Amino acid sequence: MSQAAIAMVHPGFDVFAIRREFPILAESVRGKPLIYLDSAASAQKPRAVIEAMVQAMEHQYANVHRGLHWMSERTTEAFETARDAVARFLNAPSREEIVFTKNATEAINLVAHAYGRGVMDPAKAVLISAMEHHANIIPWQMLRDERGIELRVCPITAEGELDWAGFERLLADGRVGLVAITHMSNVLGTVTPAERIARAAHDAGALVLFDGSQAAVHRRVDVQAIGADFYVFTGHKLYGPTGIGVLWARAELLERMPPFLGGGDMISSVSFEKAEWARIPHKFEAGTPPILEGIGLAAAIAWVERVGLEAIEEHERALTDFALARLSAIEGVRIFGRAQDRGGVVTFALDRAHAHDVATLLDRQGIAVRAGHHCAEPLMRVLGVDSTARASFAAYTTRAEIDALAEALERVRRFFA
Amino acid sequence: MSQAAIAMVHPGFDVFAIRREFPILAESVRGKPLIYLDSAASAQKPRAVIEAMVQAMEHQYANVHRGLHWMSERTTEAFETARDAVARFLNAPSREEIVFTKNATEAINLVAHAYGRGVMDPAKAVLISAMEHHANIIPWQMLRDERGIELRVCPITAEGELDWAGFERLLADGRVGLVAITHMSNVLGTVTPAERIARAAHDAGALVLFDGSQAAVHRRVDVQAIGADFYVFTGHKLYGPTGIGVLWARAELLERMPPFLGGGDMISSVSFEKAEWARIPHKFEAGTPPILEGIGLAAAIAWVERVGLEAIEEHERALTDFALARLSAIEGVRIFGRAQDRGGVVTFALDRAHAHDVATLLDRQGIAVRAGHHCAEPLMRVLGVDSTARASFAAYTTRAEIDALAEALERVRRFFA
Amino acid sequence: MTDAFADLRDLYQEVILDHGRHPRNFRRLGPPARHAKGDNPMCGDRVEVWVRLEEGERIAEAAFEGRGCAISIASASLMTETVRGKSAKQARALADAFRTLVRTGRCPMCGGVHAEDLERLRPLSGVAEYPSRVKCATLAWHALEAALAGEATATSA
Amino acid sequence: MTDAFADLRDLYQEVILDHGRHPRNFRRLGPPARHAKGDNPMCGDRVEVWVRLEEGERIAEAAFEGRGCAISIASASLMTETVRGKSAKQARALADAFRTLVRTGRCPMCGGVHAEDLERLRPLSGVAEYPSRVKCATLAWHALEAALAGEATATSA
Ligand SMILES: Cc1ncc(COP(=O)(O)O)c(C=O)c1O
Ligand SMILES: Cc1ncc(COP(=O)(O)O)c(C=O)c1O
Repeated sequence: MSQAAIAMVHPGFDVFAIRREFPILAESVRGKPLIYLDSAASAQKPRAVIEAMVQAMEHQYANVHRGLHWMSERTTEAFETARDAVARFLNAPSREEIVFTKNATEAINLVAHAYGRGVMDPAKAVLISAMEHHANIIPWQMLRDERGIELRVCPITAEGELDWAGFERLLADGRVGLVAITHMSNVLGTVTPAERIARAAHDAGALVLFDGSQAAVHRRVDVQAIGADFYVFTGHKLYGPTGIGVLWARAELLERMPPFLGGGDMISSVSFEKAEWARIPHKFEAGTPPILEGIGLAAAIAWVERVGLEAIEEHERALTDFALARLSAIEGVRIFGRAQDRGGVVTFALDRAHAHDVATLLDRQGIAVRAGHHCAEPLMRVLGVDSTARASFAAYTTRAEIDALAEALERVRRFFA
Repeated sequence: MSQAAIAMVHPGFDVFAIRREFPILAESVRGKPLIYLDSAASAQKPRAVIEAMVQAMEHQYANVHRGLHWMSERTTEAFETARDAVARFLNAPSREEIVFTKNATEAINLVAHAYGRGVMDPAKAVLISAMEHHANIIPWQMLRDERGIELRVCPITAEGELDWAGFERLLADGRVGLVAITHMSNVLGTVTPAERIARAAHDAGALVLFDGSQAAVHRRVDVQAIGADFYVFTGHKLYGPTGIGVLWARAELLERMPPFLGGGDMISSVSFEKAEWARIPHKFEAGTPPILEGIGLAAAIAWVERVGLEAIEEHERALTDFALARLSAIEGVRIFGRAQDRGGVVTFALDRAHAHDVATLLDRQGIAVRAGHHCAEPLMRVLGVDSTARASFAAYTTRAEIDALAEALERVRRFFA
Repeated sequence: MTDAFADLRDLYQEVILDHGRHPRNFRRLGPPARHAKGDNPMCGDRVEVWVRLEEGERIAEAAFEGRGCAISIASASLMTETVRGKSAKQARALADAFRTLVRTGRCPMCGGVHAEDLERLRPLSGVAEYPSRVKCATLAWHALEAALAGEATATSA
Repeated sequence: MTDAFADLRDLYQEVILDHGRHPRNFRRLGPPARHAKGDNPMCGDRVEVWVRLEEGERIAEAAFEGRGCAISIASASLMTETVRGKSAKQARALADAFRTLVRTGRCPMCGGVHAEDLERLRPLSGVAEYPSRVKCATLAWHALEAALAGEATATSA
């Protein structure tokens, strides 16, 4: 779809206007205008996010909760408003179900500890997929090694989709207690059929956790419509600051789970003998929370809502289609991930050139892509490669940038020919 | 000591110049100029910190580690420079010993998990003191309840100092494996004799962790001179952003400890069967680290070093002496904590007025103090109170502000008389 | 006291100071009075509330004991006065209206059936400016509702 | 190739491309050659290095096998050429100088005894701009040092 066509569908969506909201996009790298195609690793920040954080630090800041003074009351309000914003963003039934963590990784570890060690039957298995990010592998391996639970891995198809027959087979014995699966692969771009996964998991007596670190950035998520039990994402990929992640879980689960980290703010009363836990979500938020980061994340969500997640999704879909077509046309380019339903990341390899050399030579042309295993080493083995390059797109990415990528890649190919 | 006398000792120290570096100090609250006496809960941020974070978000930002492109290389450099800054700040023998966490609370939990559950002999006890913050109580209670280790509590004297005879008695049987103790009480202001504690602990065969959340803000810390094994502090109290804390530990301990959180960045290689941990400190830093927060913390440390920790310490000591004198002179004011060696917090109660009412009525006069149990509920029981008010000082606090506090408190007293 | 305290008194009106200092109905009631505890561990406020019901579930007497800040003591004291003679249902409606009052500072029901009672409670509406103190004002009411419901404890929201 | 690639070639000089494409001494050596593996799990680069020593601990022959990016393969290939004929001690000194070169881009020892060898290695100095790629260039050297020390594996720093 052309930019004009997108503009017709989402009349408000103007990628050039959006770009002007991101100061960093005016930067040059190696004498060339920055072409930032690494948003799946971390997105750039719009002025609205930067300003919200500056505004807090310059005009309204104190520690939150229990501060009886004006600055603390106002800061608490701003921070707790972020919780409302996230609850709306995920269509969570209640704001009490939103737990702030430091990143998506901590959110998954929290579940592995408080649910996996605290509540789950150790005779049950955890089922992940072959395309998980390390953040959704290692915590379960650690649980396995510590508690002896079984870890199952669902295979993927040649297109990079979940192998549905395999998935059902792995659920069939009713011994899976938790399905922990990505909602969108950070390597293949594959968007998994969340609703269908949740239904199958529940039918097999398992709960389901979605790693939405990528998905939540690229499309509207509705945890109730999906039927999820746990959903996690991370602020810095959603145009927000680092230092904040989100765990959403059904209240009933959070109530049953013991706390994870202990400290201030997560107790209701303490003696040296005994502590009583605070109500959810505070039970899971020990210590001073990411106050400035919450304020930044709320601004990021407001920004995304203003632009429109649907518009962003459509823009990225058009870019992805275009990128797939452009890159496939280059001799020796191999693309990984051809799922029907996919988001804005395109992972590729170039014959006769190592991904690291590709990334470095693109960098010399001002283009930022990622190369390596993308924190999905087991998937690399499944794909039979050591390392791949990845271009990923955001609301501010343009067709011209993808053209530039294709041209630069063509040069790299010829350089190595 | 008068402001002039301080100026003589530290000719560079000018509290009014310092105040101009903190935009928020120009704010008004309830029509009165803000008098912020809640820095022990969280300090305000100087322009240098705000600007460093803005600079990153506007000009130089990407995810760190493994990014082969310019923005990622430069951001990694900036973030890793923060590690150097912290290592220098604590006089740590090596930068690899600096682990970034989300706050001090996570840092202590990390030790309770990775050392307490992973390495420590469960037949050993953990020794804390009666004046710990919940952050240094709950993680050990959770360890006790999970692993059955014994938790011992060292009493304090009427002055609010560590009861040294009691401390030695509790160490005497050689069964303490870890002493975990505050380096400065956030309620009593007491600075504990860290070197002496470390020596006694080591002599008794125990390791020692210091909770430096308050101490590191008020005086120069040298982990080697102290002889510490673990030291933790938190960014937001050190004029830095929220969302970042620090664990320092001797390399040899970090090497022996299993990881705590699992995910990206903390492994060196992963298959579905097995993961190999990355080298320290990365083994303990799972997921996207607090990048912007690290950059902010580095700026905060640079700022503190520029002003001079010794100058800050002396300024705060003079303020504290002044505040103790001023507040003690008010009828019905009771002060908690009369340690010889103390930092800039003054906790008090007013006869016939509840601390919450005091705080609210001070707030109406533009003065921010904290009231409650200050996340040290067990200490409140030891002191025999439900709730106290606390004024705490920072580099930007003035004598005039303490005068204003005393006058406002006098009004509150008369109001309730 | 003089005008010199105007800035303090706009929140702590005379009636609050008075009830805070000299709480009414500050005593225990024996059986068969119903009884519940309210606990606000965050700030150490603690109240116990007793209600004695008579024919038709009407509150014949309410009393309390406890410790806490002026706001929580005054609120408990005023409560014991206002709920007297009310049915359990009316008391719960009043509790709802009161919570709205102290959370929002507004009193949509002040024109309704409980107009007079709410006017008596209105001096507490200033706490709406201090979200973290709202709990102090509502603690006794939570305990009252728990007692009416036959529960033993309430923890302030 | 033409000047059209000047911007790429300032980092990937002809010699790197050439050695990357056609690595020298790309083979195994049988016993008694010493042998070590080098692994850079971060990017999947992997080399194995063999050294055959003769009288006086002099390196008679060095060889490698492995896979990785052009930088790591070229670096390994150039290494096997430059260390030939050196004593173990000289090879270690060269390794140190080389690490300085690729970490800093500067070559303080280029005027010293190994001037000629370092000149041959200098095309790799451009990686100093890319701290995360420095490992690629140093991997084979770490393996070499491990082999000389009689260790089986080295992991690139
Ligand atoms: C002595 C002490 N320890 C630990 C903490 C916890 O710090 P944080 O909330 O940043 O984790 C604090 C501050 O709240 C403190 O004063
Ligand atoms: C799919 C997926 N899951 C989890 C993560 C981890 O996010 P974070 O590093 O912010 O914890 C990422 C990003 O790195 C990701 O892409």
